[in-house]
Amino acid sequence: MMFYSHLKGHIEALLFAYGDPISADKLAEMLEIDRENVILLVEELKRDMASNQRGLKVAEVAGGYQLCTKPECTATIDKLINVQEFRLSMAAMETLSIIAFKQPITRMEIENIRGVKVDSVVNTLLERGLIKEVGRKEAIGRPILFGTTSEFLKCFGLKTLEELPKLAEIINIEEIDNEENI
Amino acid sequence: MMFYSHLKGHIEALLFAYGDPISADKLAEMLEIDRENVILLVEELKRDMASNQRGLKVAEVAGGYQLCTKPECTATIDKLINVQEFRLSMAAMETLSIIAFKQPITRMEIENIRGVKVDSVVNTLLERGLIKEVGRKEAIGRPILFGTTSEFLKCFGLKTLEELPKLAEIINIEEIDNEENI
Amino acid sequence: MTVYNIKLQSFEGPLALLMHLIEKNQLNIYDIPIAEVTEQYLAYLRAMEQFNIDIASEFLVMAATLLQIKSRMLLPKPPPPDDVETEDPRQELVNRLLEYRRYKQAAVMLEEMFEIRGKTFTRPLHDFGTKVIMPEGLKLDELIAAFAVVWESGVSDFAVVTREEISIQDKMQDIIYLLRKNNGQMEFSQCFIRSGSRMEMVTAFLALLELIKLNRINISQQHSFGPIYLTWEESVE
Repeated sequence: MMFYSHLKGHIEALLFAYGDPISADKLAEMLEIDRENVILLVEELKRDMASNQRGLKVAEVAGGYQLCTKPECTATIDKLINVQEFRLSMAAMETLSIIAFKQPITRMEIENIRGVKVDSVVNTLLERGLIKEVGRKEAIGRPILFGTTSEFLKCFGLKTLEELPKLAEIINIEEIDNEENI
Repeated sequence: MMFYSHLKGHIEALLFAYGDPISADKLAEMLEIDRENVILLVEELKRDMASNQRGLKVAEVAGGYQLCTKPECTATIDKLINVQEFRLSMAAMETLSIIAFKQPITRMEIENIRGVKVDSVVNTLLERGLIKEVGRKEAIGRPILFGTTSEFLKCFGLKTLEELPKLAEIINIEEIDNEENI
Repeated sequence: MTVYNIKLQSFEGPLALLMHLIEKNQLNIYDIPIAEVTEQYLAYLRAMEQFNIDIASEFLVMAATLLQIKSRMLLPKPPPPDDVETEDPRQELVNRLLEYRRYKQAAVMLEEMFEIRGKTFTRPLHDFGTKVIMPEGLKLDELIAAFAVVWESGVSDFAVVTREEISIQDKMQDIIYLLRKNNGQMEFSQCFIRSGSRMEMVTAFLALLELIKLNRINISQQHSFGPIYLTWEESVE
């Protein structure tokens, strides 16, 4: 491994220059080494960055690695950058959670769960690029099916969509708790 | 100095998030420490980054500090540039051949020979630098005359345009061929 | 049970309001005291009315549902037939509330993740652009050959050209032939690309319409702007 250690710097430089997440495969291709070695190098890089004398870290989001600042530096950075508050209303967050956990899903199906019209909320989510059309349902009127985007993964710090079922379990556990309470 | 060492990480994060150069004074203000200490911290940061296991460095530009990639990583970063091979379609090759053998020629004249609109093909050839405007025809509307470029010569391994066979020769060869076939 | 302490906060929908009432009164969601909840729910709607707030139809539908459940609960129950469990009139509502609550909880969890992620800064995506590599080592022969092709066809332009070279019938057969060759399915655009002449395109289009009319082919598209596929309807043959 140590043989490749100088490539850590190259990974750091690549992630810095690109900005968006880069997958392990893509890094492997660019560095002309095996994917396994990329993963090991990134692990080393993460360890190096764990020191409190470093302000950056490598996050795993949207199927790739992304360089970002550590949360403990947020307050300092806030002094520098006028952060545009990107807030989602509770209605938008609820709708997004339904889409995330039940995708692909139609507008009507979302409305059945939430008990209200969701047109404007869905449009907001589409505009923000958090959801997208993923197809048409084989049903009368061939309604649009919605799913989440990689922007969604980035915004919520998720590696892949596969992480969602694990989160769903957490919620189900609560339900079981309630039933036991009876 | 060591008392402030954790602020190195904050400087790193600030430079990362901001992108543009930040002056020592501005950093001092944000970190609420003396300018002298900022300068010492940045010196330390630079020393940390000197290792060949790091891909970034702090450059002093435009009266401030800026985070940037190291020159030794440039070749790797260049791989982020999308490389696309330009293939000549049959339509493009035909149009190019007309321009090559009949230059200077107008778009209309090319269309008369090919029997179809050639706008998009001509635009592609212009974009790729295989042809260029070489003047205007003394005719109604003063239409643009096209000719081949030195890029064209390079692609076909020609030294000069003189190496192109004369139009008459080609047509004659063809005609002789045809006659032989009959 | 007082009506007076209902604060007139706005609720996204009837389910949100019901959840609020259940949580506020610490009711068991699996055993909702329906009379009590209905009363509070209606009180809320009345308060909205007093403040001239438009009540969305969904709220009224839910009010009707609650009243219906309430009346069914009041009806004397016939003795349950052996082994058959009578369904609780509240069951469907409870299921809806449970599902709604699940996504409410998911939303809270997502919001936390969103906040944590929001505390980190990233750099904007840098577009490194595209570099086009020009072909090298092209052969002069290819250029001459290409020229010969157009020159020849150009010459023939002045020859007598017969109109209506392709009949619709021919094109229909052509499409069927292509479909068979492609195992019964091909992309819409493929049935045009033979000579590419305008005449051929028009004929091909008419031939297609004819084939669709005869139920010989089926047209399908997976998503908007996606490729259109033609499928051979073997059964009709």
